[in-house]
Amino acid sequence: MPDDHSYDLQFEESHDVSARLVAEALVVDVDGFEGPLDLLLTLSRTQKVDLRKISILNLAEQYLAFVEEAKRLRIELAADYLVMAAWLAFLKSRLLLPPDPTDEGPSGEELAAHLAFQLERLEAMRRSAARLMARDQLGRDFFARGQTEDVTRRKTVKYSATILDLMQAYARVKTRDDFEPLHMKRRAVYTMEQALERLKGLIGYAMEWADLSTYLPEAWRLDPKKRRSATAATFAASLEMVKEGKAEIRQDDAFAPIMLRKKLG
Amino acid sequence: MAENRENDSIDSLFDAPPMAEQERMLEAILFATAEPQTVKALEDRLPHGADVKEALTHLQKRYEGRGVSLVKVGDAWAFRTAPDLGFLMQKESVETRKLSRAAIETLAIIAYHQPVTRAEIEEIRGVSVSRGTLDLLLELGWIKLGRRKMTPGRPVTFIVTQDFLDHFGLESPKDLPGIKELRSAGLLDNRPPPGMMNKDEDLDDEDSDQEDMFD
Amino acid sequence: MAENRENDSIDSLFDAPPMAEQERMLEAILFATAEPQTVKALEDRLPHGADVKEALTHLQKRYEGRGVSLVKVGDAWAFRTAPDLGFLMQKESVETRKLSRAAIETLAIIAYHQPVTRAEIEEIRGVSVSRGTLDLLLELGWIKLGRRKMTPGRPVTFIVTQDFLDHFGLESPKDLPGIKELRSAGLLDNRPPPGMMNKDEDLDDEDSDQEDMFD
Repeated sequence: MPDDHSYDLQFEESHDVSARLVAEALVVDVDGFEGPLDLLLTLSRTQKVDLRKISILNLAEQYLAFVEEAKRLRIELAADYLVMAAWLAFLKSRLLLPPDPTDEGPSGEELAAHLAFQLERLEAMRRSAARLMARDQLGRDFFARGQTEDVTRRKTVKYSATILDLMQAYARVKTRDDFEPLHMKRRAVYTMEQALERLKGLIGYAMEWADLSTYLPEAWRLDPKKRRSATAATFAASLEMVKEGKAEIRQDDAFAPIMLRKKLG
Repeated sequence: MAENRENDSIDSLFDAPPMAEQERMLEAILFATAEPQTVKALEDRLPHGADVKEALTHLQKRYEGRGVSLVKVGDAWAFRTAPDLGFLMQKESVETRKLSRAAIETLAIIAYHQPVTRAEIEEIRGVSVSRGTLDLLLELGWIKLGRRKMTPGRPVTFIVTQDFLDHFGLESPKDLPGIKELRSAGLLDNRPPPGMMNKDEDLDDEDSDQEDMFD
Repeated sequence: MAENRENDSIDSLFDAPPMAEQERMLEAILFATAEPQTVKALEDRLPHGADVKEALTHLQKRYEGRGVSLVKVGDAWAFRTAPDLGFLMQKESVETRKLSRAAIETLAIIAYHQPVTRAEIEEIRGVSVSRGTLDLLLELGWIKLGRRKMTPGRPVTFIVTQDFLDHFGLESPKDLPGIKELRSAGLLDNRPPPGMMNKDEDLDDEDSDQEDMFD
């Protein structure tokens, strides 16, 4: 970690009476802080130096004194303040004791540098927030157009169809005649065999629940008589398919549409 | 003399801002206000001593021939889009849609069987043809009314138009391939499982919600 | 020669209108709306071949020092009244909700550090960020979700919006006050606590993301 923050490693026995006084004043108002980092930032101001030159050791001392003071005054501190106190006590010992070569963790200097960085960054963000809010603001210092004119939207729909679409459509219509004359001639009876045949062909595609009525052959949908026959046959056929384990059927309520789909899995 | 000068300087403390500044102020106010502003209202907003009428005249001149102009609306003033640019305030969009299955089938039947009545189309398709489908095709200019059939009720017939031929690149309706050709082209045998191609298309056949489809 | 002339006249049929006319058109469009319009949207509305960027530059120059000015907001443009005339617009000014200190700081952190995760905001402020604070900023339309971080758990990030830029009169996040100094001082670095170096592989993510945060 690049060490571009200097901090004081010398334990200053002469630590500020004024800092103590500040700490005591702070204790009374502990609720006014947004947490340990905020408190540390406030304490650091008592050092009256550039945050980059702050003595972290000194700051740790101040903080611990603050916590002591709070204890003495029997002020209940939130857990995170105590966690910070414990951590700063640890940091303090790291900074004061000669480094243990067998210790793998980060050095006291590294930890201190990071804390200094955090404080400087928080301070910078607070300053930036203030500068941001001090800017001219829309609706307060400058304004948008008051009488806007609505843009009217005109949508033109263009239909596309190719000669192939046309021919396929005609083929579809004609094929219906070719392949389904039997139904016409045998009048309004659609057999279960026919329905089963049809459903077997279709069910493979029926991944989603779909109304039973959508499985009726087109030619059998409109005429009520034909529709009734086809519905009955298709329903019977669908039960057959369910029995065979090829389809699933459900009806959410009495008289609700009967839904059918392929047996999944 | 000295006294005079003193008076001048005192006066100037209360002087209205220069005309150019008054113009700027009016410009900003008229831009930001939601309603046209009367001269009176503008005078109330501008510093004391401002000559609103004159400033408005200057401002109006400045916007002459621009994309917006300063206009008098009753006894109030407002910025408005220059009349010749009104077309910019319309957003046009073109959306291409595929004809519904019902529409393309109806169109195909008309093309192959013209002149054909609505009842005949229904007979061929095996389902009823909604008014909406025919209206759409009429609106597209692809079909038109032919002569009435000499059958009871003298029903109207439909035929395809020159536009239809142009759109599909046909010289005459006789150029449409016949059933045999369709079959040999494989178009008759590749019948998709009915109702499984596309759920929406399938629903079209009921024609009930035909209208909604084109909103 | 004759051929050339013919080509010329055909070309001119499709020519964009003269620059002055393009400028008028943009003026009309931008006057008609309160929302900043992207260059793309403006291009869509102007005749084919128009050079929107150039026309905008001309238009901006034309309004320099006027009561309204043409400002750039992200990749969009809008007319706004000159800030020095705000005092005339007391009637128009909208009472904005007073933001809490937590909300203001959170907003600033998102603006300066974007894209930034909730955990990173908390790390910077040293306290947890309440759901309500982020909700409020989202509701104001000043922040939105950015893409997820490529770190374990793929946490969502927050970035500021065009509305944010518009509100604070910023052309781009690069124009945030003091951002250059903060960056060169390393205060916008994502510096993990010592001993946690390996965990954060998104370190170099930070700066590269800054550029394209408004896509």
